[in-house]
Amino acid sequence: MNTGNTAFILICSALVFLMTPGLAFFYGGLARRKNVVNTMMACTMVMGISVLLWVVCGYSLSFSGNNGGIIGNFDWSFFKNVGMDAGPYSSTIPNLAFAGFQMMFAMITAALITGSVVGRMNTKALFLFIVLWSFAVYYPLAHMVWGAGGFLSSIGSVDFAGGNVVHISSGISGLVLALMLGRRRGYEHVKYRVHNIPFVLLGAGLLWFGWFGFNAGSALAADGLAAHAFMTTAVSAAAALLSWMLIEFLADGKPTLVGASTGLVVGLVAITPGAGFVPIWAAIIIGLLVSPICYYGTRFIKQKLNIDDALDAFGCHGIGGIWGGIATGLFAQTSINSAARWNGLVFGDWHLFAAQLAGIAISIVVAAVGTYVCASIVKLIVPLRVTIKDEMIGLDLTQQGENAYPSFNGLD
Amino acid sequence: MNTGNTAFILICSALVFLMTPGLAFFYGGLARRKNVVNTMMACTMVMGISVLLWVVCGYSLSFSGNNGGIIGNFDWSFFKNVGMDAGPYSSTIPNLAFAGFQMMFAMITAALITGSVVGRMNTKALFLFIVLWSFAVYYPLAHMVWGAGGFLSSIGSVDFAGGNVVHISSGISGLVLALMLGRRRGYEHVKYRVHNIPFVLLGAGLLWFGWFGFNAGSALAADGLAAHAFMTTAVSAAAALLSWMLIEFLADGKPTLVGASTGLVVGLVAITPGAGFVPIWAAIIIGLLVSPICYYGTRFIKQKLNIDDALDAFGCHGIGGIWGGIATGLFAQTSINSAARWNGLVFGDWHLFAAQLAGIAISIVVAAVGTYVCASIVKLIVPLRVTIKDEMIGLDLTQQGENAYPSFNGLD
Amino acid sequence: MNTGNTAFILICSALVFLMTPGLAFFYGGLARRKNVVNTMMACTMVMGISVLLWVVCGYSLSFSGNNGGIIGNFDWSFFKNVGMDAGPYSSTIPNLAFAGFQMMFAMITAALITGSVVGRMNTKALFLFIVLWSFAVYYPLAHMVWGAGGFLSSIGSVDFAGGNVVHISSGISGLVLALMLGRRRGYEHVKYRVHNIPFVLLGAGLLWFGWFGFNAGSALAADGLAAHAFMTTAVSAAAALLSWMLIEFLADGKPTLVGASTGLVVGLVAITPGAGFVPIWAAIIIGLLVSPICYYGTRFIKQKLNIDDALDAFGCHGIGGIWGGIATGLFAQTSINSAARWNGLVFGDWHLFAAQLAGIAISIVVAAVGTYVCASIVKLIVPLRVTIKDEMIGLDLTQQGENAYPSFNGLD
Amino acid sequence: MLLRVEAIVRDEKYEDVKAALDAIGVNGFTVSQVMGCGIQKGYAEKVRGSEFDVVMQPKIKFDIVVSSREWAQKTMETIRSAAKTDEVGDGKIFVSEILEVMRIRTGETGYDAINEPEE
Amino acid sequence: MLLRVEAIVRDEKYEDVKAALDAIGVNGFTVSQVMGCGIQKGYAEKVRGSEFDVVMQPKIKFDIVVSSREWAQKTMETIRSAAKTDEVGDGKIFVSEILEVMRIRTGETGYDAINEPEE
Amino acid sequence: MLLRVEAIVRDEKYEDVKAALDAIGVNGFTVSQVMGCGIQKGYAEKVRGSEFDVVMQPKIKFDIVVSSREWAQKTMETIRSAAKTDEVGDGKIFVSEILEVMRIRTGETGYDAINEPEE
Ligand SMILES: Nc1ncnc2c1ncn2[C@@H]1O[C@H](COP(=O)(O)OP(=O)(O)O)[C@@H](O)[C@H]1O
Ligand SMILES: Nc1ncnc2c1ncn2[C@@H]1O[C@H](COP(=O)(O)OP(=O)(O)O)[C@@H](O)[C@H]1O
Ligand SMILES: Nc1ncnc2c1ncn2[C@@H]1O[C@H](COP(=O)(O)OP(=O)(O)O)[C@@H](O)[C@H]1O
Repeated sequence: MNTGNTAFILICSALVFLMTPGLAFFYGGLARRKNVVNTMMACTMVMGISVLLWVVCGYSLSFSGNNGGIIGNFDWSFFKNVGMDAGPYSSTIPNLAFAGFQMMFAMITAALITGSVVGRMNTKALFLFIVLWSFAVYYPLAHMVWGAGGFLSSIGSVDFAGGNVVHISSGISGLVLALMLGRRRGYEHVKYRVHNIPFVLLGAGLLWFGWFGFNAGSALAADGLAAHAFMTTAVSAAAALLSWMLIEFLADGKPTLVGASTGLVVGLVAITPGAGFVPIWAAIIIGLLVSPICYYGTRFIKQKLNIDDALDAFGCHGIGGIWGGIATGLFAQTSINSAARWNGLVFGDWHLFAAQLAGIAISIVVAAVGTYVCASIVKLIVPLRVTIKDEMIGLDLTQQGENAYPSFNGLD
Repeated sequence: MNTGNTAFILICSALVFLMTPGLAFFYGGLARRKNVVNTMMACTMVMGISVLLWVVCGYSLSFSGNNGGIIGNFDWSFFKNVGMDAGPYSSTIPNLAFAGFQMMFAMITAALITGSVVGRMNTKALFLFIVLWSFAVYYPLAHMVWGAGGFLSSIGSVDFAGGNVVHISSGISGLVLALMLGRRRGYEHVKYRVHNIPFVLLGAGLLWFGWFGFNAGSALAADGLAAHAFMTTAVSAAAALLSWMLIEFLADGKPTLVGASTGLVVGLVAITPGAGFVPIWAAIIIGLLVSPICYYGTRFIKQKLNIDDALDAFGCHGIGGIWGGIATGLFAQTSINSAARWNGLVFGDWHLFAAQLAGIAISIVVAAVGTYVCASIVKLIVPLRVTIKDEMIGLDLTQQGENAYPSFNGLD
Repeated sequence: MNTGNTAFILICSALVFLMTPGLAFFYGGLARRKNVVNTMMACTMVMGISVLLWVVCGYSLSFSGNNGGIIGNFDWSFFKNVGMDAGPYSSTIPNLAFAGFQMMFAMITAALITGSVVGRMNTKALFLFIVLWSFAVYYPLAHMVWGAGGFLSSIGSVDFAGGNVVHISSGISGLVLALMLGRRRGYEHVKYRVHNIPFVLLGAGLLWFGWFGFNAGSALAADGLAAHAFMTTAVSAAAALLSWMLIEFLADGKPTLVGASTGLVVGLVAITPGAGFVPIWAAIIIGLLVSPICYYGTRFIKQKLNIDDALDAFGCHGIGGIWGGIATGLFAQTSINSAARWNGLVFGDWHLFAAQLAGIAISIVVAAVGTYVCASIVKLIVPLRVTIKDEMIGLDLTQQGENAYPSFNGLD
Repeated sequence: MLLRVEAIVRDEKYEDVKAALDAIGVNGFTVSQVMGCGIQKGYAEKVRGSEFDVVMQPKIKFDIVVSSREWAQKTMETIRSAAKTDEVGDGKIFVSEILEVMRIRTGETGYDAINEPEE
Repeated sequence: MLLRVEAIVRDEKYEDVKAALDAIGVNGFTVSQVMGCGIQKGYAEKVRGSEFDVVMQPKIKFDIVVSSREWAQKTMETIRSAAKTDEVGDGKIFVSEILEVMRIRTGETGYDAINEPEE
Repeated sequence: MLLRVEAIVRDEKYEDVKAALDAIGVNGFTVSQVMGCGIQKGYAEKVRGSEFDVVMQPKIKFDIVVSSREWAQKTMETIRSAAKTDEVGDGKIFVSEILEVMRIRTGETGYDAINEPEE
C-alpha cells in the first residue's frame, strides 16, 4: 500500500466523477431551451443509477472472478470482501479505491449515451434502459477488457483508459437507440440551435479537467506512466481543438466556440485508449486527425444517413473512440508500457493492430446487440418515445414539470 | 511526515474550498432572479470572513489547548507556532495542512446558514452576524467535537466529517435566523420559482465533487479509511438522489432536476457524520431514507409551521444532519474505525447511540442559543431586515447595486 | 522519485489547467452580451496553442540548457529526452510531470492577456499574436526566472509561482496591446455593463480553486512549504476580497459581487510571487493593500489615461503582480524558504528588495518590447482590429458566427 | 367598442398590478418585459470604481383588451392605484382602438372573443 | 388600408405559425415573447414538495402589418388554423389600424413600404 | 392628436437611435427585444459542420408616444437617419393613433401626460 498512489487514485476518482456533471452542461448547453432540464436530468439520474448498481453487483460482475472471459461473478456483491486492503488489480492501493475509480467510468459511459436521444425519449424508458444496459453491455465489456481473464485482454487488445469500454460502447449504443427512437419531429427543417454556448464550454472545460484523472489515473499509480498519460491527453486535446478550428476556418473563416469545444472533446476521446501506450509525438497526430474524421463523420451520419444522433454521442465518441483504438494499434510502443505485447503497425508489427481491430469489432457487436435487446425489452413496459404533443411543448415541462429559466422570458 | 498524506490533504482542502462557490450556485440558482447576486454575495463574503478569522484566532480557539472541553486558547493566533512540521492532530502532515483543511469546514458551515435568509436580510447585518457567530457557535462546537479534550468527543460521541459541527449547526442557526427575520413579504401567496435550474445542478455537482474531499479527507490520510469514506459518500448520495426521484415519481410521475439535485445533497449531508464509521451497505440505507425524511420535513416546516426557511438550509442540512448523526449511532462499527468506542445500536450496543443523541442535542442548543444571542446583538447595530420597498425591488439592486443579468431582458 | 510528490504535482497541474476555462468565465461574464463567445474563444484557443507549442519546443526553450541566461535550447523539442524519469528541476517527480505543470502556466499567462483586447480585436490577429508572443516574451521570461542559469534568478530576484512570468508579463502585454488597438468605439459614452455576474463569480471561484494548485504546487513537493504557500494564498485572497468590499462600502454602502470577485483575484495575484517566501501575517497585509492599489490603479488607467484596458488585465494582473513582487522584496524570509538569498526590507536587508525591483523592471521591458514587436509583425499580415461595423454588430456574430444565448431574447 | 389598455409600470409592481387586475375580474391580459426611459433618467452603476449611467430602466408592460369604455376606465384606475409610488418613473397608460378580436380556439369574434361565456 | 394583425399564440405553436405565414407569402412579421393569462389559469408546479400556482403562461406574439382587409382576413385564418389545439389557452388575434408605415432603408411609405417591389 | 411611433430597427443600431432620440428631446420611450423577418432572410449558421438557416433576426422595437403629427414626423425622420444602413433588414416604422394617455404618477391625461411640465 502506498499513500501517494492512494491519494492519486482517490483524487482522480473525484476528477472523473466531475465529468458527468460536466457532460450535463456540455449536452445541456447544446440542447434546445425547452429540453435543457430533461437533457441534464438524463446525466443526473445516471449518477444515481450507476453508483448504486456498482455497489450492488456491478463491480462484482466486472472485476470479481471470471466466467469464460465474458463476465465476472457475484462474490463482491454489496462490496462483500471489498475492503481497505489492496485488491487483485493493484497491490499499492485499497481495493475500495480501485472500485471507486472504476465506478466513475461506469457512470460517465452511461451518461454519454444520453446525448443521442435528447428531445424525444421518455425519461422512464431511459431510466429502465440504463439499468438493463449496465448489465447487458457495460459489465461484460469492462470485464472482457480489464477484468482478470477477460477475453479481449487475452487476445492482446489493449485499452488504456476506455476507448472500447467507454467511448465505442456509448457511441454505438447511442446510435442504435437513436435509430430505434427515430428522428425528432421536423428533423429535416427545424433548426437546432445551441441554446447556451457558455455552458458548452463549461462542460468541455470540466470534461478536460476530469479527463486528466481519467487517463492519468488509469496508470493506477502516481508514476512516470501517469505523467506520460497526462501529457498525451493534453496534447491530443490541444491538437484536435486546433484542427477543428482550422477546418471551420477553411470552410468560412469563422472558427466557432462550439467547434473548438467539440474538437477538444474528440481529441480527448481519441487519445483515451492509447494515452499510456503511444509516444507523445503520436498523440499530436492522433489529435490532429480526429477532428476531420469526426467533423465529416458527423455530417455524413446526420445529413446523408439522416440519423438523428442528436448531440453526436456516436459522431464524437463512437467515431473518435474507433479512431483512437486503431491509432493505438498504429502507434503503441512496448517500451512505454509493457502491458502492450507488441509494438504498433508503424513500427512494423501487425499483431497489436489486428488485435485492436478485433477488439473494436467485438465491442461494437456487444454494444449494438445489447442495446437493441435492452431497448426492445423496455419497449414492452413503457413507450420509448414521448408523444408528439409533449415533444412540441418540450421535455422539460412534460417530463420534469420544470422550466430551466422561468424568469428569463417570463417574469420573476 | 508523509508526502502521500500531505498531497491528499492539501488537494482535499482545495476540493472542500470549491464547495462554497458551488453552494453559491446551488443557492443562487434557487433564488429569485432579483435576489441572485445578493444570495451569491452571502457565500462569497463568507469566504473572506471565515479565512481571515481562522488565521487571526479561529484555528487557535478551535484546536489549540483546551478550556473545560468547551473552547481552545489563543496560543496559535496569527498561526504563531503553526508551521511546516506536523502538529498534534496528525503526525504525518504539516500542522499548516491540517489548519487549511479545517479552515474550509469553517467556511462552508457559515455559508450554509445563508440559505435560510435569502430575499430579506440586510447584507451588513449578515456580515456582522457571521463574524459573531463564528466565535459563539463554530469555534466552540469544532473544539467540543474535534479539539483535543473536547467535551463531545470525551463523552464518546463521534462525528466523522461534520454532521454536528457543519450541518446541524448551520441548519439550526439558519432556522433560528429565519424565525427572527420573519417571512418574506407575501410568503403565503407569492410563487418562489427557481430562477436557473442549471445553476442548481452546477452547484450540486460541485458540492458532490468537493464532498469527496470533505469526507475522504477527514481520514487525514490517503489510506483505506479514506477510500471507505469515499465510497460511503458516493453511495449515500446516489441512493438519496434515487429515492427523492422516486418520491416525486409517485407523487405526480415527474421527477424534477431540482429534486434530484436536492436528493443528492441531502444524501451527502446524511452520510457525513458516519462516512468513516458505517459499513457500505448501511450507507445505502442512510441515503435511501434521508430523502423522504427531508422531503416531508421541509414541507412540514414551510407549510405547517409556516417558517420561511427560504432555501431549506434547515430542511436539508439540519434535518439531514440530525438523521445522519442518529444513523451513525445505529450503524457504526468499531471494526471499521476504532475512533468509535462502541458499535451502533443495530449491533446491540446502546452506548454510542446514546452518545450520539446527546451530541446532537448539545449541538442544537449551542447553535440555537448562539445564533439568538448573536443576531440580537447585531440588531442593536443595524436592522436585520431590509425595508419592504427594498425587498420588493430586490436585494440585488438595493444591497449590491447590481443586476445579475442586465442584458437578458434589457439590452446590452 | 516519490509517489506523494508526483501525485501532488499531477493533480496541481490539473487544477492550474482549470484556471483557463475559469478565466474564460471570469472574462466572459464581464463582457457585453454580444462579445461573450468571442471573449471565451480567446481563452479557449489559447488552450490549444499553448499546449501544442509547449510540446513542440516551448518547454525546451524555457527549461533545457541555457543561452546567456536569456533562453534555453532545442534539445527537448517534441519532448525528446523528456521522460518518465526525474529531470533536472526536481529529483522526486518525473520530468514529464514538471513539464506538464509548467505547461499550464504558459497557458494561463497567454489567456490573461486577452482580457485587455475584448470587443475589438480580430480573432485571427490574436491567434497569430499569441503564437509569436510565446516565443518573444513567455519562453525567455520563464527561462530567465525559473530556468537553470536564468538571468533573473542569478541576480537573486525570486518569483515563487509567477509574479513576473505570469502576471506582470500578461498585464504589461495586455496594456501595450490595448494601446496599439485603441479604444472601443464609443468608449467615452457607452456603458459597459457586466452581462452575467454569476459567470464572473464562477470564474473567480474556479480561479481561486486552481490557484491552490498554482501556488502550493510551485513547491514541487507535497511538503510543509506547499502547505505554507496554500495558506498564504488563501489568506491573501480573503483579505483582498474584504478590503475591496470595504472600499465599495465606504464609497456608496453597496459592496458588489463583481467587486468581491475582483478583490479575491487581485489578492491571489499579489501573493503569487511571495507565496512560498513571506510569513502568513505578511500575506494578510499584502492582500489588504492590493485591493485599494488595483481599485485606484484601474480607475486611473481607464478614466485619467483613457486607456481601454477592457477587462483590466493590466489593472488587476499587471498592477497586482508588481505590488506582489515588491511585497516579496519587503516581507520574504530566508527561514521560510532558503531559495531566497536574503531577507526582505522590513527585516533590514535591502538586497532582495533591490533584486525584486530589477526583476520587475526587466520583466516589464521584456513584455512591453516583445508585445510591441509581435503585434507590429501581426499587423503586416492581418489587421489587428475588426471593422467598425463588425464591432457594432458584435464579435460573436462577426468573428465566430455564433450567438451565445440565441433563444433568450429570441426563440428556441 | 373594443379598446386596448396598455400600461407600462415598474418592475417591482408586477405582482401588485396582476393581483389588482385579478381582483376586478379582468378576463385576460398579456405581459411583457420592456425597458423604458422618460423623466426618470436611471441611476449610476459602478463597476470596479468606474461609474456608468444606466438610463434605461426595466419596466413591465401590461396589455389588456377590453370591450367597453367603462371597462377601459375601470382598468386604468385599477392599474393606477396598484402601480403608483408617487416617484418619477411610475409609468404611463395608453389606450387605443382595436377593430377586431378573434379567439383562436373557437373562432368567436368581437365581444364574445374576450369575455367568458358564463358572463 | 393598413392593418396590424396581432396574434398571441402558444409557445409550442411558434414554428407551425411561422411556417403557415411563410406559406401564404406574408412579406414580413415581428415576433416577441410574452406571458399571458386568460381563461387558462396555468398549472401547478412543485418545488421540493411545495406546490405553487403558475398562472402566467409563456406565449408568442406575432405582429404582422398588412395592406388590405383581405390580407388581414387571410392572415387571421392562416394563424388560426395553425395555432388551434381546441384547448383553453390557444390565444387571441387582435386587429387594429395603422396610419402610416415607412421602410427605413428606402424611405418608402404606405403600400410600398410593406410589399416587396416585384409584387 | 396622440400618435404612437413604433420603429423596428437593427440590434446594433440601438445605441445610435437612442442617442438620436435624446438629441431631439423626445420625452420618453419604451424599448423591447423582438425577432423579425422580412425581405432579409437571415443567414446560415453552422453547427459542427451542419448548416442551418436562421431566418429570424434579432431586432429592437422602439415605442414613442408623441402629441402631434409634427412630432411624429420628426421622430420618424430622426429614427430613419440613425437606423439606416441601406442594406436589407433596416426595419420599418409604423404610426398609429392613441386615444388616451395617463401618467400613472400624477393621473394627468392627454398632452400633459407625456410632456414634461416645464415645456
Ligand atoms: N412618450 C412615451 N412613449 C412611450 N413610452 C413612454 C413615454 N414616456 C414614458 N414612457 C414609458 O414610461 C416609463 C416611465 O416614464 P417616466 O417619465 O420616467 O415617469 P413618470 O411617468 O412617472 O413621469 C418610461 O420608462 C417609459 O417606459
Ligand atoms: N383581454 C385580453 N387582453 C389581452 N390579452 C389577452 C386577453 N385575453 C386573453 N389574452 C391572451 O390570450 C392568451 C390565451 O387566452 P385564454 O383565455 O387563456 O385562452 P382562450 O383564448 O383559448 O380562451 C392569454 O394567455 C393572454 O396572453
Ligand atoms: N409586414 C410587417 N409586419 C411587421 N413587421 C415587419 C413587416 N415587415 C417587416 N417587418 C419587420 O421589419 C424588419 C426588417 O424588414 P426587412 O423586410 O427584412 O427589411 P427592409 O425593411 O430593409 O426591406 C423585419 O425583421 C421585421 O421585424
